[in-house]
Parts: sequence; C-alpha cells; structure tokens
Amino acid sequence: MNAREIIVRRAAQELLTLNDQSGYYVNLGIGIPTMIANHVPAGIPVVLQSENGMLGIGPYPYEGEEDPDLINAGKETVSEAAGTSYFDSALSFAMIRGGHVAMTFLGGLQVSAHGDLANWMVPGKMVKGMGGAMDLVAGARRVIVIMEHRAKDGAYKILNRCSLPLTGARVVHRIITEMCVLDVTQEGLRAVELLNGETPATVQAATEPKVIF
Amino acid sequence: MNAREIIVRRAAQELLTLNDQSGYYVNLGIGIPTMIANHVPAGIPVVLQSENGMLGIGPYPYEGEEDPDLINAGKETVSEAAGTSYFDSALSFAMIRGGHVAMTFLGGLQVSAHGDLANWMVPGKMVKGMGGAMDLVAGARRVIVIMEHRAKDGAYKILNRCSLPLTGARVVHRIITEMCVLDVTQEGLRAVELLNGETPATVQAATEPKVIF
Amino acid sequence: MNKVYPDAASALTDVPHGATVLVGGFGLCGIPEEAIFALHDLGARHLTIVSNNAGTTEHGLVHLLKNAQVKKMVSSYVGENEVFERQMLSGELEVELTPQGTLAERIRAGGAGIPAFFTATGVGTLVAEGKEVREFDGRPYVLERGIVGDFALVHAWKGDTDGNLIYRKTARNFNPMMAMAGRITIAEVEHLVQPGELEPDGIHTPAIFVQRIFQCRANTKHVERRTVRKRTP
Amino acid sequence: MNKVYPDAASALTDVPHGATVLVGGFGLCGIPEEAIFALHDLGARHLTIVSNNAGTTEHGLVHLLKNAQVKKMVSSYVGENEVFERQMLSGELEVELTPQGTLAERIRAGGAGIPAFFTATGVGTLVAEGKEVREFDGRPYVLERGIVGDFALVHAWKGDTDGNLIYRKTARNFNPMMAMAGRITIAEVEHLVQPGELEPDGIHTPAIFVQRIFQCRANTKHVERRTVRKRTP
Repeated sequence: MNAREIIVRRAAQELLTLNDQSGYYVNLGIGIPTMIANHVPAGIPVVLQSENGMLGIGPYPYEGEEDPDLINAGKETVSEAAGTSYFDSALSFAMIRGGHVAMTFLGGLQVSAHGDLANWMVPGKMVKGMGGAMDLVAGARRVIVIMEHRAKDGAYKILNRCSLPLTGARVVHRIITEMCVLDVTQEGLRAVELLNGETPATVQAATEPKVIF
Repeated sequence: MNAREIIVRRAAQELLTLNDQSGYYVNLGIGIPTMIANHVPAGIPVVLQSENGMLGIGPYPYEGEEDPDLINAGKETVSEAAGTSYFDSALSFAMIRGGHVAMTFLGGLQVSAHGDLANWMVPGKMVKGMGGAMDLVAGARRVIVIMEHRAKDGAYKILNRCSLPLTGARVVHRIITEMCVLDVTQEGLRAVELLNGETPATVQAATEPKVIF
Repeated sequence: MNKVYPDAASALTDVPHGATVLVGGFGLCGIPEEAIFALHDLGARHLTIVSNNAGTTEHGLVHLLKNAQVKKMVSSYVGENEVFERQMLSGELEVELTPQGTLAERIRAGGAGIPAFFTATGVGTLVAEGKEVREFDGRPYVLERGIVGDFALVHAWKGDTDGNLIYRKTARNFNPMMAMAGRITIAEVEHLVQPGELEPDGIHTPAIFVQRIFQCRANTKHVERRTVRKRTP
Repeated sequence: MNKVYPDAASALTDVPHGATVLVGGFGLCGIPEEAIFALHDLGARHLTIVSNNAGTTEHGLVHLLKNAQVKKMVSSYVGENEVFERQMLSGELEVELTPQGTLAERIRAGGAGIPAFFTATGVGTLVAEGKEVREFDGRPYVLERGIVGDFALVHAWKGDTDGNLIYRKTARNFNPMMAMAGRITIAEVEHLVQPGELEPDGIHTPAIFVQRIFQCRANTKHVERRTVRKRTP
C-alpha cells in the first residue's frame, strides 16, 4: 500500500466511533478524503453530507446516468441514496456551523501542535479560495486531518506553529498520516497509534513538536 | 357608515398605489385591518402575506372545508389562492424584515407626530405580547396605521409623544382615521384628505400635534 | 441508526427537570400535542419553554402550565390563555416576550451556530432595553442572541424513519427552526414512511436535525377560530 | 402583475454599469447561463459580481470576465478558471474571498434584513483581519456583514408566472439566497407554468422574492467532473 492508501484505510476506521448518540452524519473534504467513502466499515450507516446542499450521497452514477444537476462539493457527478434530501447552501452551512455534522475529514498542508490547520493558501502561489473548509473546521464536532506526514521535500508538516495562513485556529482533533495517528491534547500531540511499522523514534524525527507516546 | 367602515373602505383605496414596481404583496394586521381584504379595488392583484407562513391567502373556506392546518396570523381558518406558497416563520419574517412586503396595515393605540406607534401594551393591563407587529413596522416598506381618531373617552390618540410603550419609533408613514388621512412628514403631520365632512378645525381639535393642511 | 420510538412517552423519557424545551406550532396549529401530553405525564419540572404561543386555556402548552412544570416561557404572543395570565400575574411564571420575527430568527440562528445578529425590529422600544444598539449604513439595529434548546418537540405531516420531515400548509410555522435548534429533536409525525418515499427535493427538515421520531396515535387537531363563508345555493 | 419576460435580453436590459449582481450556482451546476449570456451581450461594465465561483475557463461567468465587464468578484472558490487567474494577478480584477458558509449566510442575511451577524468561521485567520471579534459564552466569533444586490440572477427548474420557483437536486445551492437578496431578482426557468400548478408546500422560493421570470431557450447544462462507475455485466 502506498501512503495515501494507508491513510485513507486508517481514516475510514474512525467511522467506527460513530453511534446513535453522535449521529452518523459525516462530511468528506474534497480530494483524498472523498476516497474514504469507498472504505466505510460494514454495518456503519454513515450518511454523507455535501456542503453544496445534499445529505445522503450515493455512489458515482452508472455510465450514461450522470445528471448535471446532481454533483458533490468536488463538482463530481454522484447519485442519491434512499432518504436523500436537497437544500440550499444557507441551510447546508447551518448544519455545519451549527454543530450538526458529527465528523469531517480534511486534507492539510500544515497542522500545529495546538490544532491549528493550514490547508487553503500558499503565499506566492495562485489563491483559489477557501471554499467551505473554514466553515467545516469551525463547525463540525470532530475535525480529522488526513495528510502525508512530511512534505515531498522532507519538510515538517506537523509543526510547533504553522507558517502558512490558517484555515482555522485550534480546530483539529486528530491527525492521521501514513506513520501514525496523533491526537491534539491540552498537553500537546499524543500518539495513539503507530502505523506501517513506525516507531516512536521515527515518528518523532518526522515531527517538529514533541510527541507524547 | 360607522367609523370602522369608513376607515376600512378608505384604507382599501391605498392599494391603488401599488404597481409592478412596488409589487402587490401586502400584510394585513390582525383584527380590523383583516377586513380590508373584503374591499380590494377591482383589478388590483393584491397578494396577502400572512406572517405565520403563507403567501396568497384566499377567502374564508366554505362551511365544512375548514382545515386546522390552514390558518392566518389571526388564527382564523382561511383557504389558499392559486399560486399560494407555504414557508416557515424564519423565511416569513425574512420577507418582512428584508423589505419585501410593500405595505402593511396595522391598528394603533397611539401615534406620535414623528410616526412612533404604540399598539401592543397598556401598562397595568395584561400584556399579551407584540406578536409580529414590531417586525412589520420595522420591515414593511410602507406602514399605514388605521384607527379611530380619538379614544372612547375622547382622549387624543394622535399625540406629540406616545405615552404608551412603543411598537416602533419613527415607523409610521400614514394614519387613516374616520376623520382624515394624515401623512407623517419631516415638517410634521400633513392632512392629505378630509373624510366624512370633517374640516381642518374639527380635525385639529381632535389631534394634539399641529396638523398641516 | 435507529431513530424510531414506539410512542411519545418512550421518546421523551429522559427530559430532565430544568431542561430548555423548544416547542413548534403557531397558536394550536402544528403543535406537537402528543409530545406535550407525554411531557406532562412524565412530569419534568422547572422547564424553560420556548414557543411562539403558550396554548389556549384548553389546549396545548397549558397542560404543562396547569401542572406547574414551567418556570419560564419565551414567546411572542401569550393571549387566549387564562392559566398563563394567572401564573404570570402571581409571579409563578417568568416570561420573556420577544417579537415574533426576532424569535424565529433567534432560534434559526441558534440552530445555525450564529450566537448573535443585528435586527431593526424593536429599536427604540422596551425590547431593546439593556441590549447593544448599533448603526449600520445610518440605521440603528439591536443585537439579539441565538437560542438553542436541550430538546425540541416538533409536529410534522410526514416523516421517514431516517428523520426527514415534511410539514403541511401553515402547520409548518416554527417547527423547522425548532428542529434545527434542539440538541435532541423529537418529531411526532402523522405518517411514518420508509426512506425513499419522500421526494428529496420536497423535504423541509433534513434528517440530520432529527434525533427521534414517532408516529402519532390520535392526531387530534384544534381550530382556534372557525371562520367560514356560506355556499351560495 | 406581469413578471413574465419573453427572453433574457428583455429581462436584463436595464442592468446599469457599476451594478452589484448576485449570481446563483455552484461550479457550473444551477448557473443562470442564459442570463449571463444576456448580461454579456448587453455589455454593462464595472460590475461587482457576487457568486460562489467564477465559472471555468470555458463556461459561466468567464464570459463576463473575458469581456472585461467585471470590476470585482466576491466568491469563496475561484479555481479552474485561467481568465480569472490572469486578471487577478494583473490587478484588473478585485477579489474578495469569503468562506462558503459565511458567503451563503451573508447573502441570506442581506435578503432577510439582517445587516450583520457573528460566526466562528474564520476566527484567527486572514478572514477575520480588520473585523470585530467578540466572545459569546467563552468562544470567539467574527462579525460579518449582510450582502444585498441591485440584481440577482437565478436558475430554477420550474417557475410559475407569479414567480414561485422550484429548484432541482443540487442545482438549488446558492439560488434561493440570491433570489432573497436581489432588489430585482430575475429568474430563468426550464419550465414556466401557470399559478396553481406547483405544489404550495413544495415551493422553494416564494413569488415575493422574484420580480422577473423568463423561460430558457436552450437549457444547456455542463458537467465539470464526469465521474461514473461501470455496470457489472
């Protein structure tokens, strides 16, 4: 398995923590997080919320059944599940901002030891906009960032302090990388799981802040 | 004609000022203003908004066709017109507060020369609540108060300053009584029409602030 | 995910003393009557009830008032209810009156994660006393706070077992906002159907806002003011 | 009351230079394409456009950008559009980026007469710079302003001649809010029907928010990302 696959498979296991109390309403960010939909554990009745105005996303449509009026937040054609509802963007973000979405998975460029997230803008590069990411991190009850542990050039992505402009301050609850699962706690980052044969030493070496093992 | 009938008939003539620009969306307050619906001038396609969540109120239902789920803001059973829509109270007051209702007619206990309105509370008497009146006077584009010119005991109802708690400050555009039609202007109250054989002298005698004739 | 309860009593059984309970309906139209009866029978006390009205002397929330379960009411109009009047005058009952549109918006705001907003409604009146008033573009507005509830009780026409709701005519009124703002929203429905039976474009309250749902047994509806016209023969 | 226009050109003819125009749609889904073409052909310049996206390099609002009609865009996401990118980098185009949920709420607020509200979205980020931040119940929130437009352009599935609208699936998105916040709201509809033909409980945008309506001629729809699965044979 490559890093992306390790991350997505481990992330999907987070869905096992959902229950009738929390509800099963989950928002998957655009890009890699969308792939989590293919790995939902059996028996977990996850309902996917799409911030463009849909609750109950089904699988991609069969060839020839694409509907231009039926897309997800990544602008991909999708289908509807039984019990789907459609609504406008104001109600969609009322759900998100109002804390009705139990869990969201988002990609990250940088995460700090305090749970700050940067994932929308690299100064000097073309700015595309934050879309719904700032609302999701501010509103979802549990925010999980999934990303490769280090940048391609080996630079830290998990930092004492983000150098990139923030998407949200103190918003991340958990980070899942191909190396480990880290929780953001009052005391700092705490490793709750090591993946793929990593050790405390290898994880710490790839992480700027001190990790509690 | 009694005073109430004179007032309602004259008030209905206000609907002639509506046009395609203003729209024909009107909210009639509870009580006497509701009677204006029976006197809509021919050819004026007035659409009645009811703040409990309905646009396009029809006449009272035929006997036996009352529907407990179909009432107006006065809690009376009504019917629906062609093109009716239903919506929740938040959207209903978004219409009102957002300036989408062209005109509202409300009863009054007192109106001041500056257009302050008091119509919801008499200290010492049981308070029933303001309902939607404060939203209507703050949001409708034109606020017309219809009421008898003086109190039953002869006291002024049109005053330099309201003594009763206000429903809204500087919100009334026009007052229609059985004696006259008064506009609230920068210069003060201006009589735009005398009714029922009244004269400037009789109107002034029944009105505390100086009236401009 | 099982949201379906056999009846009102089982759905409301954990409403504690002192809870804030949001209740849908306008007058007696669209009130969650079976949920109200269950709350009466279960007996939670010191409740704060947020509802546009307080019922009439005979029907609706008056049952909770008569049973001395209500500490405070947040409403816009409370006429037509002698029990309410008596308890308010005697000081048994605390009352917060808020304009109807402001009440609707405060509840929607609570459900939408908005802690406060500005409105022109009530500026220059008793309603604005003690609140911040600020000018925007030359007009004064008053700052109003969002409202959330521990529980919300709503009445819908149709609901599916996932919790999607559709209301009927003016029985919609405050119900959708109450559903948004309840931490635990309990819906009573006249018709309980399977997921997929409701038109996805026609759903008024998406399932995410509803935690519990049950089908009404009696489904009595009350008319406050029967107004009719005669058929011309 | 006649709201029906024969086509987009006649409905948009009085949009002046410098107007603020709200445009519905998410990506290319639910955009009022015929109205955008008409605005292009009519040629109003120095426009401020409020729309979640700015179209792609080929479709949607890009036509106005190419024609140098846009002074400023207020959006949440503007990728996938090379023309936009070029004009922004060269300084021709002013851009205000606002989070998607805040944008949706600002437009709804504008339409609902709410000049400003507090939200937690964007606190501690560039978005909050220069804005008031205030704590409610121990959490910081930023003050955001309502948005209104001189015109709003929306696309609906069905509309009646009174102006009632129903949208289809995720083509609803920003359209209902844009309709609320336009002083003059112009709706293009795929199917124009008579009053009474739409189910009153199923109307998404009540007629009061729509000043002009016309039926689309071509009704082309674009798919940005065609994603499908194969049928197992």
